[in-house]
Amino acid sequence: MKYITTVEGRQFVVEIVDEKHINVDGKTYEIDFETVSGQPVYSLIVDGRSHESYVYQGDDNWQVLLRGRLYPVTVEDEREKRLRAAAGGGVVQAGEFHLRAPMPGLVVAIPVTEGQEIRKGQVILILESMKMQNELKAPRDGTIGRIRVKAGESVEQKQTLLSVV
Amino acid sequence: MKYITTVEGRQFVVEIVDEKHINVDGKTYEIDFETVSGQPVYSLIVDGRSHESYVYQGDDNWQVLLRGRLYPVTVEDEREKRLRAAAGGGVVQAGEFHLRAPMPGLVVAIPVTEGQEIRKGQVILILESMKMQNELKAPRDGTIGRIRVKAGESVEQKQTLLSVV
Amino acid sequence: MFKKVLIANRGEIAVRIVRACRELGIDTVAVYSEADRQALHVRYADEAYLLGPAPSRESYLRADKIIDIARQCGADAVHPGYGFLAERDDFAAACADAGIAFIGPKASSIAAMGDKAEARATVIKAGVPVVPGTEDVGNMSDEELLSKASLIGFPLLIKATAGGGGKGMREVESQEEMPALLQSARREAESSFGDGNVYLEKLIEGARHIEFQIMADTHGNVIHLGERECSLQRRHQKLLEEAPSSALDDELREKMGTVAVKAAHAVDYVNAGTIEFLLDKDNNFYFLEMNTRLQVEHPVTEMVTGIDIVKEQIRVARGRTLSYKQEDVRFNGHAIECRINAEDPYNNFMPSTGRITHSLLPTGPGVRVDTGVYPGFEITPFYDPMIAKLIVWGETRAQAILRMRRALEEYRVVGVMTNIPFHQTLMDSHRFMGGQYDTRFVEERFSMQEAGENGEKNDEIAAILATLVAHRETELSATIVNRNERDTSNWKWVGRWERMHR
Amino acid sequence: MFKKVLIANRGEIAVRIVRACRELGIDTVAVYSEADRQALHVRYADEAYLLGPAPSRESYLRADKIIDIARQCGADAVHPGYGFLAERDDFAAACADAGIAFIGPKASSIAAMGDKAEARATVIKAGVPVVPGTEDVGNMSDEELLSKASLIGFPLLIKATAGGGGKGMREVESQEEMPALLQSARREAESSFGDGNVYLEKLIEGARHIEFQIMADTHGNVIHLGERECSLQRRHQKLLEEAPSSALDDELREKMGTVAVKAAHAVDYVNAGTIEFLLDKDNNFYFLEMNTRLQVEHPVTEMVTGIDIVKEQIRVARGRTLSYKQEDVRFNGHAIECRINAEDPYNNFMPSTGRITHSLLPTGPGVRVDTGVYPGFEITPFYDPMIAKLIVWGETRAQAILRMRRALEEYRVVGVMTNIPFHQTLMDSHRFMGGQYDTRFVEERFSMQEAGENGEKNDEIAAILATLVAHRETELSATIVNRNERDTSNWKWVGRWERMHR
Repeated sequence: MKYITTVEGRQFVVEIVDEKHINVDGKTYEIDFETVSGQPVYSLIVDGRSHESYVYQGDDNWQVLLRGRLYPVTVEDEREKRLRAAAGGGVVQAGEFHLRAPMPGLVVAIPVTEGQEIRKGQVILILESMKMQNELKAPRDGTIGRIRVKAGESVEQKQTLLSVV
Repeated sequence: MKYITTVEGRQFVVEIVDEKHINVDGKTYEIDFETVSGQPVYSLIVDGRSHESYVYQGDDNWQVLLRGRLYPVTVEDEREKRLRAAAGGGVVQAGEFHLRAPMPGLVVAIPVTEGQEIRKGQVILILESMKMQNELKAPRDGTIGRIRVKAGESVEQKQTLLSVV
Repeated sequence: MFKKVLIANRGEIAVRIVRACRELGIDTVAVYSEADRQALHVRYADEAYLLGPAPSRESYLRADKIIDIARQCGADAVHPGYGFLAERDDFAAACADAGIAFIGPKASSIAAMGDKAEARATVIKAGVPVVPGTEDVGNMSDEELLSKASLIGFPLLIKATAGGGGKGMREVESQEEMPALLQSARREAESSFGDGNVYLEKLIEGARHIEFQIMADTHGNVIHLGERECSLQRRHQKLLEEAPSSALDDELREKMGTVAVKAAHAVDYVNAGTIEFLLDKDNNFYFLEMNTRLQVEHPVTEMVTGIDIVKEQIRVARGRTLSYKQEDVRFNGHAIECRINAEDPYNNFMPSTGRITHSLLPTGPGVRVDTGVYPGFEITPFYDPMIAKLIVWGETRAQAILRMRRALEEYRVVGVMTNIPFHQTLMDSHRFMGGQYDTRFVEERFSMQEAGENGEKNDEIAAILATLVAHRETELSATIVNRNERDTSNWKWVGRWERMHR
Repeated sequence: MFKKVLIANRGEIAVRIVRACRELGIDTVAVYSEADRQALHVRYADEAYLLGPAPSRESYLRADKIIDIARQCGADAVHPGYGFLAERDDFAAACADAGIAFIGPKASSIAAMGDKAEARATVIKAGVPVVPGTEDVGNMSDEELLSKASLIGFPLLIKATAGGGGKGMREVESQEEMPALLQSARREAESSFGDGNVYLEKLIEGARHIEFQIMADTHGNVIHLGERECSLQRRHQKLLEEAPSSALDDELREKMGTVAVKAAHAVDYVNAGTIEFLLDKDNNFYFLEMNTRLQVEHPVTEMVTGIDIVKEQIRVARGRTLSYKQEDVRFNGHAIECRINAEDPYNNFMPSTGRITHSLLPTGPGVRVDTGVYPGFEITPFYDPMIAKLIVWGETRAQAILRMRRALEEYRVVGVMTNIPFHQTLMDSHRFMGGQYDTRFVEERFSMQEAGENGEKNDEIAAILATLVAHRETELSATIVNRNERDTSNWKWVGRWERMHR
């Protein structure tokens, strides 16, 4: 199986040869790869180098935590790659964005109103959780669409708070 | 549900009234009973006293490890109790006894021969495990029956080594 | 000695206090909210009583219920820990009225130091230098504050009169932005302390946050256990503390220590307390506030002095004289504490909640972990995000840093995001290694990304790991299409597979 | 300093050495058997290489393979830990020949002290008192030994010439039982060290086992780091160690320390080593043997001196002079170490194997845990049963005992039986608290049952717990009759239910 794997812009062609071997950009390595304690914690020995990492799924990629550094990684097999290329590729900047609660909490204030023009980075909602007031910012320029919550309301994790069009 | 529970000779009549109440020898207690981390570790709050215990099954009873002390406990519901009473009760001393390996290891020596008369406590097999030589002793007087292993042989946990008739 | 102590707190500090009591042969009583039935302090205590629903107001802040429980279970003392009721003079008074010893200062001292404005006035009388600001006692209107602001000069700080831990604190650069900031400061103060009063203080730039640990008994003896360096903060939340501070020499230490003791005397203080100072570039120091309670970061002092502060608190609360004179206090080596928070250092330190599915604690020589969580425990949004304190000791600061690096690398927590990577990056930053930082360092001169550049990168290994995991998941999901064909071994796989997606 | 160190060991000591290297900025190389792929030392090391199948002879005792690996990966030093190859002079020599530093004494010192009989001869020349016994150098026939026995007198001890850790050791009460015991001693010695030679030693009754920690550099400096009290043993296996010993006063300590240093000089010793003495009721002491390696119980010395013995080992192996002079060594407080073994204290301490499904480590002030296991790790029958060392420090012995009690009570291990309850019972025994015990205490004057009687009993709570668990299981097993009707939530139950029956 062949994968095209991208780490912070750098692309690698990774082929899983068999249980004990992989090929990266044409170079073959002997590997020993195991899960630890049935957790998303992985022990990888590549040609004698021992690495341990916590690997979990992000929204649209893989997050690899290795020696105190986080690597966002996208992994695609050749088919997916072709499909995306056909689709014109690239992350879509346009379209409606839904602001979801990153954790359960209490809506303290909503300093914007529906239809208001906003700038990327502008504070659009203040959510209190773990006794801290957390300012949620706009991911891009746009206009505030529907606001689904009001100040004083408790919200669940991932609940949609408002949308930016 | 009513149980007859015996701890080192002491008998208790324990009735599970509901999720939050039990009755022991006619006295009712408020309880809060939970397992911890999905393990056989239990947190029990009885009328405000907080207890935590590791409870696991022995061969013919329950082993309760509480504050550094092990309590062997037998729990029977009324039906079982009646049945055992009918059967004449008491632990059966006679019958064939099968000596099983308490852990995997290497048979170092078997200082007895088939048909040999043995005394309770007499060493009947020496098993090496974790670099220690462990002397397995006869649980009662008797005669050595079939010996199923020989010195130098590696054995699995619970494997039958020999029998005493 | 006391027979039974009730611990009016939760989390790592409740566990810390249970341990001190155990080691003194004292029975312990835990109180807990519905969210904390399985919390470690409940599991470890001899007795445990439910307070109420998860929100603090309905549980850990219910002073009345707590005192009732203490009475009913026959506790002869209450330890408040930090936060919650620790600095509520009315609670301390209520305990006294109920004939229950409060393991902390007198209600009057808490009141005197609790109102930050009054505290300033009090220590000024005692000849302790303070940061210029509004001397008036609380209750000022926005108008009054706005007018005073120009006299004090910008930049300045808005601080909650009832405040602590940076809550209700705002930094003001100019007159224009002040009204808005007053609003949010009052709002946060109100929600945190039920008191929206604020006051102003000049902002000392390039300052370090240095605090002194005080111990005092009921016989008039007051000593200090040296300083703690607490300049590494984010949004006025301490992230890392050290003892000793690389900014102090013995002479300055003695000078500041003497002033700290003087400040404590000013409110005839008893039990453990902390005097916070700002230290500017020219070694001028200003009294900031006194925390009339046990401090989160007390362990770094314990590591360098060998003194068990919590046990000593209990002894003096019982009326014993201090076990140590000032000259008995010796400092040995260097200690560092990293606060491990359930938050995402890669996403603006957003709090992270969820169940801890796996955890591996760093151990070995010179490493101490104070924590209230364990695998299987759920991190809820109701309480503060600190899940553990990682403390190390070394013969020198350099050795302590190397040891902390080693410990952070060993620490594994799965199920919630933690700020461990932040601390790892910090340990690698040259300014931290050089001990050259002030209270602004983290926010203004530190970035995970830039700092990261120093460390070695390992894109290829990351690529291999992600690919192998992605590949394995594809295979696993393939094995579970047909549910009916499953057998036990499959279930295990599924269980694992599901956990991986939690 | 070294760039890369290969650790020729496993378990907690391999982890301990990885930590020391990390804190010195040295890369680490782990070697492992097929049973240890997931072991902590493999997970923590920078590099890891497979040695072979689980049995030690095919893995951790493969000196040839280990040296090849060291050569190929470019390690410039090897740390042997304890056990396995630590006291094999041929291995030390082979390292030297391969141009790899051996972090330990010279091969000649290992040889001189390794052959117990020769060691006796050597130190006698140096004027060090020894236990009366067979002076001849090894290789004695059963006949010779039997004849010598009567001259030495009974009771006496048969000891393996290549021995250590009580393996191949037998106690003889009379001439009659001696032949049989010679057999088993030689058999165990053969299987443990590949050398069946034994010698005889008079048995000193009511003796304490006191050992001194030695540190020596390549420049002729030799110091001692004080004593460790190791009298609490079972079948000649140490179970608990303390520093300092309640049997020594400063005068005796200095006297024995001086003799220990003399014994080390006798074989011009380098690096860390331990001189074992027997101390009788009248404070006469006799040289027993020298362990030419790092000792399992080295942490208690580290806790009371603040010296990191493993780091110091690495420094002196590099040719540095000792960081401390004898007068720099100060003793502070009291430390106790409990060896936590996977064995059943209620069933003749039978080793226990299996997968650790859950574990909760004691933490907090003054507590240190050195371990190589974690939840999910499998305890196999191939290696020794020690899974962790629990070490505590206290300002006094009494405080250390109270802290150890607290820590043992917190410690949870599920999946294998451990001897934690044994240690808890020991902590409650009056003779232990009084410090009045000798090497026979555990075997002859201690019983879990009797000792238990002191502690409070709690039959009723035990009855309630067992009943609730039994009741729950009946209900659970009922819920899983019909496999086809299962849904996800059921699987979780089943998983739990199955674990409960492991």
